[in-house]
Amino acid sequence: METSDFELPEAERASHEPQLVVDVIGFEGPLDLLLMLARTQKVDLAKISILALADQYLEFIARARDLRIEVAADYLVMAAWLAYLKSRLLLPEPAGPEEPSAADLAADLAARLQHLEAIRRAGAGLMTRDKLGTEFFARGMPEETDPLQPQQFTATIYDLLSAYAMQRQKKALSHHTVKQRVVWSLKEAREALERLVGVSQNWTRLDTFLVEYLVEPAMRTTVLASSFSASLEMVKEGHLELQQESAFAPLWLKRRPEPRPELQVVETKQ
Amino acid sequence: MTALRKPLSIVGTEPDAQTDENQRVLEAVLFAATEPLDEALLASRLPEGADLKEELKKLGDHYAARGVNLVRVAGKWALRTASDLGHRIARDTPPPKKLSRAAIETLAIVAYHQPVTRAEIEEIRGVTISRGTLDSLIEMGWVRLRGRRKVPGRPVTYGTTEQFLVHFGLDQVSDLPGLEELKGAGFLDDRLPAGFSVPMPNDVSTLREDEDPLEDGDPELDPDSTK
Amino acid sequence: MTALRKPLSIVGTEPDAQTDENQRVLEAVLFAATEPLDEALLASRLPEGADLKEELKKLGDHYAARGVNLVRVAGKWALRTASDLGHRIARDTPPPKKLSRAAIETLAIVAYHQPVTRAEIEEIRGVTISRGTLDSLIEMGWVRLRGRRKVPGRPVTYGTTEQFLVHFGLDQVSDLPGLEELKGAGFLDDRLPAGFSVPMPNDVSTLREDEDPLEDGDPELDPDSTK
Repeated sequence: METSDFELPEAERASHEPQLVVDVIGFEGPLDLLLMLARTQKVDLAKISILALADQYLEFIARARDLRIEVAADYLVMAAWLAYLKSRLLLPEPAGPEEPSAADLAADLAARLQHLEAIRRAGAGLMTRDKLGTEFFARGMPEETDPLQPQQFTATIYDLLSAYAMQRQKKALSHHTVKQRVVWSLKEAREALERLVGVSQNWTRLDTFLVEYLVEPAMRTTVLASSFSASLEMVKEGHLELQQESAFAPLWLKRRPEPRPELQVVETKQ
Repeated sequence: MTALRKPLSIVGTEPDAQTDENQRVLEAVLFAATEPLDEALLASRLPEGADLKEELKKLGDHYAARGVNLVRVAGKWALRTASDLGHRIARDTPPPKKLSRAAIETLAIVAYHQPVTRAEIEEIRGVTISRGTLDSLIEMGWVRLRGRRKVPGRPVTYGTTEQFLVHFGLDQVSDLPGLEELKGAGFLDDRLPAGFSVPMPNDVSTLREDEDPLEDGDPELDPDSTK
Repeated sequence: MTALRKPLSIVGTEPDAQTDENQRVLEAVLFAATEPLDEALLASRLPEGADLKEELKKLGDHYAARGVNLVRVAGKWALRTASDLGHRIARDTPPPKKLSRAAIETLAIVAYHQPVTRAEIEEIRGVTISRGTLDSLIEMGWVRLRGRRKVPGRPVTYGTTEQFLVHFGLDQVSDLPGLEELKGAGFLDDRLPAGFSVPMPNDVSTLREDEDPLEDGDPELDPDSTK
């Protein structure tokens, strides 16, 4: 895929659907941006330098911020993650308990980029196939094989009622617009992280990075405080584990593992 | 796509190949056409100077003994299955198709809100409905045109048919569940604002006092009655 | 109707004529249908003992070089115009809308990774997908809801439809372009929970062992199943 694909005007790329994520930079998310940056390294994606990539990305985001372009939160979460990863790659500090190596994290990210690239190629390949109604055509004038019985349609009373209820309900509830949040909660940031770089079941301490990238400098103290209480909340709900080696030492966080799917299966069979 | 298609080596200038290409184009155009095609259109698909009559005759000859024939209808041309084979394909009634979501949603609104105009349906759905959606519901025999609303623009009012009741196993349209029943069955949830109501459906044929009868031949010629 | 149809003299018992008759019937049945037909149906149109495979091969050969071809899609058989003639056929219908990039990628992920959940699609793309993207693919008839994954939250699983295969002229999902590349790079089986690894996309209707059926009418009422 050519770089020019990434420079399609907004109107063209969004022709078919309302874009949910307002994305001022014009990329389809942080991975898309990373992929484009990776291409500028002009090497096989498998041999990409994640450290150089992190630098390029952070520079890009810093420039966008200097230009006072509003950067969607997903991009900032990725920036925080890359800043964290970069620090790990540069300073092999003694890892926290059970922490995956920085090289593993970098390799995971490279694999995700390759996957996205492969899917894009596959999608492009699909679209270049001969398609019904464009390159080839079906019988245009179906012959009525039994003139008394044209195409029959079915629908159940259930379809009818659920279609009706759904529409009325959608309309009735659509007036309740949710006010846009100014600051992401730590929890939201973590959910975005999971989507962006996969679920880490291991101890990490990237909250300082998240705070740095997600909020304006002036708000850092208050956000740090509230995200700290948010993490306490998550600990209480059993989603998170917290660890601190000594007073004022960095906080380590770990997502509580979800019940394994295999166990779930066993349960449902009983 | 290519399972049985052999690679073609088309030599554009060689006379025979040219003829074959013309046959191929004619055949493809006629196959894909939704209506019989006139000769002007067919000629426009062939290279300049091609002898359409001759090509049609050749195509006709090719198909004459086959299961599909080239036929002339109303001065135009079409490919049709050979009429002696009618009984061999007649069992081929297509399996019943599921209604599209747009159709089922429109039908549901007509059922509950009848007599209802297109503009009212669109207001409830929050999207414009293509003319085809209502048309196909009418064609299926589930929706009918009732009359015209006595308001500016005189939009057509729609309602359901007896066939609709038969298909959905309803004795009468007022058997459709109301607000409480819909809630009880889990179709609607409890977050609904106060004042939310579900109309009592009514499909009696007598026009309501805000409806006028349709004029003769009115129904179909009416693309913008609701605009 | 019969302008160019020559009278046929069918001699039912003579072997050659019998064969031709089978060809004629197959041709007529396939021709009359807009949808691909399965072999069971085709066989039911031929006399007992007829060799359907052989007849299809013969019909395919007959059509291979013509403007209409016999093709195999979604495991069924259909007549389609030759794809090199697409530009010559230009129907009146407006050209199909171009899919957005989000829609193409989502479709590709569903096709290659099916059965797949929304969260998995988002993970691969690295962005949340708007509900509209999947909805419109479903409305186009290319993507369907399969069931629910047996994991916490019981997210809906998505897969492709027969219509998807038909549209892209694929006989089966394992014919998807570039499949080998994805498989070779190990991208096709790493998102599945341990113990459920299936290295190929799979659109068979039977649910996998890590899938539950959808409840009745489940599909639409489910805005946040994957959260």
